[in-house]
Amino acid sequence: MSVTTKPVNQKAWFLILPVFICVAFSAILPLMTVVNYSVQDIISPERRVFVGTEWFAAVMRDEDLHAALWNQLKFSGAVLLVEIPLGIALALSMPAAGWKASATLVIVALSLLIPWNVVGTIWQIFGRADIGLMGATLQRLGIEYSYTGDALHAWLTVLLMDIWHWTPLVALLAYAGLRSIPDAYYHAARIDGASKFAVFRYIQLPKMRGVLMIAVLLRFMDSFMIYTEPFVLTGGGPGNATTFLSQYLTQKAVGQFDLGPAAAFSLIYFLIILLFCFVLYNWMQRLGQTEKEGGHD
Amino acid sequence: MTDRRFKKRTIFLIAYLIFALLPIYWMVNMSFKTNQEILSSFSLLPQAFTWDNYKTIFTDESWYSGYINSLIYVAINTTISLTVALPAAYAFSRYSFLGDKHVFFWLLTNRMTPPAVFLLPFFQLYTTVGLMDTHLAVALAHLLFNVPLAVWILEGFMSGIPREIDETAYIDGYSFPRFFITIFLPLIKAGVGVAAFFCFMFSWVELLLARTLTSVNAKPIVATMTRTVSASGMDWATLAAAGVLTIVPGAIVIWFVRHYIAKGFAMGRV
Amino acid sequence: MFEWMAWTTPVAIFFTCIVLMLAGMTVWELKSPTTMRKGFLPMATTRGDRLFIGLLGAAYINLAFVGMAGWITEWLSLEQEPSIWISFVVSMVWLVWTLRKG
Amino acid sequence: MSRIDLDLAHSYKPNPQEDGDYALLPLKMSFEDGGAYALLGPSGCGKTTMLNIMSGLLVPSHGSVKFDGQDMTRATPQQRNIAQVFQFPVIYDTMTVAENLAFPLKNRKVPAHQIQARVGQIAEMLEMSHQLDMRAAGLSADQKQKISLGRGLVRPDVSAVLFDEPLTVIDPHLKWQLRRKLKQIHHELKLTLIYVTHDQVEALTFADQVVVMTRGKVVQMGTPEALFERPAHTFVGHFIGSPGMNFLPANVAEGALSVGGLGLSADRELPAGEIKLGIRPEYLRLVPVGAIGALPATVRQVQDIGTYLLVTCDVAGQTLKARLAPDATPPAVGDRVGLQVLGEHTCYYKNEELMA
Repeated sequence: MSVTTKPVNQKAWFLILPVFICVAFSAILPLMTVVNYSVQDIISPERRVFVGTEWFAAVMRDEDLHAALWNQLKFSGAVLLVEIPLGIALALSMPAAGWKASATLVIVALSLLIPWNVVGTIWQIFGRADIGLMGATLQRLGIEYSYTGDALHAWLTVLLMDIWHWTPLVALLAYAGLRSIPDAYYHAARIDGASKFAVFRYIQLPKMRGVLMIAVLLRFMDSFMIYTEPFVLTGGGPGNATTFLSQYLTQKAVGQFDLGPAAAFSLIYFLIILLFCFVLYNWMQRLGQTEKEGGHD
Repeated sequence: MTDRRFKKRTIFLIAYLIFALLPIYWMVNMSFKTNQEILSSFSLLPQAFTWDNYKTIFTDESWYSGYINSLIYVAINTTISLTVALPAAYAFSRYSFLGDKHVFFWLLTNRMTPPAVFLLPFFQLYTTVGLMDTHLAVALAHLLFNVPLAVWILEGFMSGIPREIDETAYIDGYSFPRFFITIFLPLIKAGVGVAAFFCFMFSWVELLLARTLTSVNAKPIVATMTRTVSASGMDWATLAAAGVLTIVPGAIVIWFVRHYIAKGFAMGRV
Repeated sequence: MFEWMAWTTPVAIFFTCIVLMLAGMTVWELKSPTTMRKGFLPMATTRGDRLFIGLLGAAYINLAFVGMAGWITEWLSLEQEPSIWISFVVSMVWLVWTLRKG
Repeated sequence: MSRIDLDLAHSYKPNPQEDGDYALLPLKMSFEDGGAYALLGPSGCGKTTMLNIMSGLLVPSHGSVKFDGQDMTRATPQQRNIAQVFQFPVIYDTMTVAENLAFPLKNRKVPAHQIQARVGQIAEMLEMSHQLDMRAAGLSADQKQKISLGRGLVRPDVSAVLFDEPLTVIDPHLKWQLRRKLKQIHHELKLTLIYVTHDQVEALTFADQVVVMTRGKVVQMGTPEALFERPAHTFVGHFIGSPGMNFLPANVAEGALSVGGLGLSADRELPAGEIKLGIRPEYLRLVPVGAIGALPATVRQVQDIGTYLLVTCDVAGQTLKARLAPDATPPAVGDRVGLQVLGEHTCYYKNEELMA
């Protein structure tokens, strides 16, 4: 949201109300329910026992959860480390105008529109050593590749799949940022004798800062809730190699129907997200503000 | 010097495009093969080209109804999302009011919260209100992340429209609804298109909630696909064909909004 | 109608408190609008921001306490795990402190 | 510092067929070393295209650009060693004011102490010394434009400094100051300055030589006086001066000049045919009706502009404007007056071109 001076009008709440009701229905009521679940042992809908913070204690001390969280952080870190630079590079090499730009844009954006389980399916097919192009090719090159058997391979395959799936998002954001730079900047840089690197460092990167922030935020958050793709591809295995937070939670909630612990876990998960959201949102706001002050162009 | 630089970039771009298309190509390739061929031989092009897999999907109700179900709830969701998001985005872009920043942040957190967190209560909630296994249930559940998204995108576009336009319209005696529909909406047409595109996209690709809230009547294609393991092993060929078909609507939509995608990403700060 | 939500008294009290706090903040805001200020937190905040940070921090304090309770028990060789009320009090102190000085 | 010779044409279309396809029609001209030039013309006349061709941002589709006789048509801006300032401020957001000013020097590997001295000097000239350590992104638009100007002037050894309407975003008061500053800098540094503008006052006060352009064509290059006294093209007459030159269709038959059926005696030899008379409002004199060589006219409007009186008259269906001294006794609206249109300042045009 911009920080300009807008007229104060409390009636604007009436315009917000529909959204508020919709989202509250889907967010606040369920959240209250989760809190209720998290303090009870629900044996059946009729038999519930209040257990206090027992589930929280159990979840906080759950070794599997620690593993899943650690796995998650490693994965999210790797995702950012690869996808952000790759996305920028891709945006820089995309044509600026003409049919080539349109065609590139469509091909690049395609993977974003594929249902997430189909993404999993595609890679499941693509990576299999017996029938998949990538799997079979690696096999012929003499690499004993198997994403179902080898923990590291599985992890790397999930990462590769995520790169394939989501780098376009970063690229499109960066591309949009690049297109918003007026030609005069490039002209001035040429006149000033700036090298290609200097153009990138002093013009393109600063101008992309805003969209890149969003890219980092979105990629971090979305990778933090990744579920469907690894679920389809590896099912979290082998062992727990590709079990991330959402996976673990869903296993507990749907698979084992442990309502209490799952609810406690949900809340902890929610708190983590809330913290990240808050920090990043404020960071973005501040960035927006400095850009505003710099204003006018 | 510029020529060589240009070449390096082009090579990188082409390499990436190949990387982007190869997995999809492989699935398309498999969708035209028979299961037997898939398992017995390995080839870059189908040896015995067949439309059978697609025929299966278009004739077997359990398959094609999946597509219809998905399209229905995606359509409902997109419509509701835009309807409620438009006035809200207008309020955020034009006025300041008590708690505006906090509400905006709260909306944002809902875009970021993993659906898994709300899985349990959703199941209970929709069972209680009797919406389980209906298209509406999935559409409503998807509002959780699509409404904030739509508000966010639309607010970006609306902020780009000078406030003087509103004021002029009011001075000219337009009522708010009339102004909004006849003057304001046409101005942010592109924004509405982009918002619709993203609502469509995120509702179309989501699996977890869609799968949990449906069983038979409203079962989406994405859920149908996860259950292709039959007694006779994986039905790879049909699975591939179904996958190809799920890509088609997305590809069509991208083609239509291709000029706005980049802009939408930047403006809406998706 | 709300049977499915499986209400329990402590949770009901908890949410009532939150609602009351929000209502109170709204009234307070209407009576005397807040201004941005810079306290010990690394950014300028309004009253609402501080309430949010305070609550979030309180939740983290309680969680950390619950998570480490077993370890604390062992370390101090206590008879039983320390009461959650300890961390609750700590978190409330934190909340008040953030609101006043944040 | 060098002499720039242009002999070129440019079209943004791959296969230009007619004049309209060209952004710049074939032209041939030179900019002398150390001169102050202005390119003047309405928007879309090709001024910026010409500037970009000179700076090397654009390669002309036909012809060549020579610096001191050396072909530079395809040379980069860096090889040409040229500086250019753009219409809207271009600053490097992440740098301070000082770093912004130093950037062109740094890219050319100038020693640090020289950079510092030069940046200090330029900042002094632009009155920005106290802002050197501020982040450039936080400044106002006109401050930013001053930085852009500074970056254009910071290199002492450039072939020329090109300005593309650099004062558009600057408020009128500061505009005046900066223009004087530029003039002063021109005298001090003896740089070749080429200044693009659509504002005649800016062009005429800044430049020694003004190039007037319209629709991709250079119609006249000359001193401000020449442009005023002897416009080579009716466009120049019309575009320069306020109000612009008056034009009156006339006819020459058998050596005799007539306007609207009235015979006049010209002081020059004129070819036969349809011609146009051009008279500056400053030189149009009001005389009593029936005076020798005067055209009868009706006064339509009298305006007091402050520094002068503007009288609008109808002559044979044409509207002519005359400037009178502020203390002159103006005629009343509806009066019949005589207008002395011929004199030494009167220009004669055939097919819009000056002939006598």
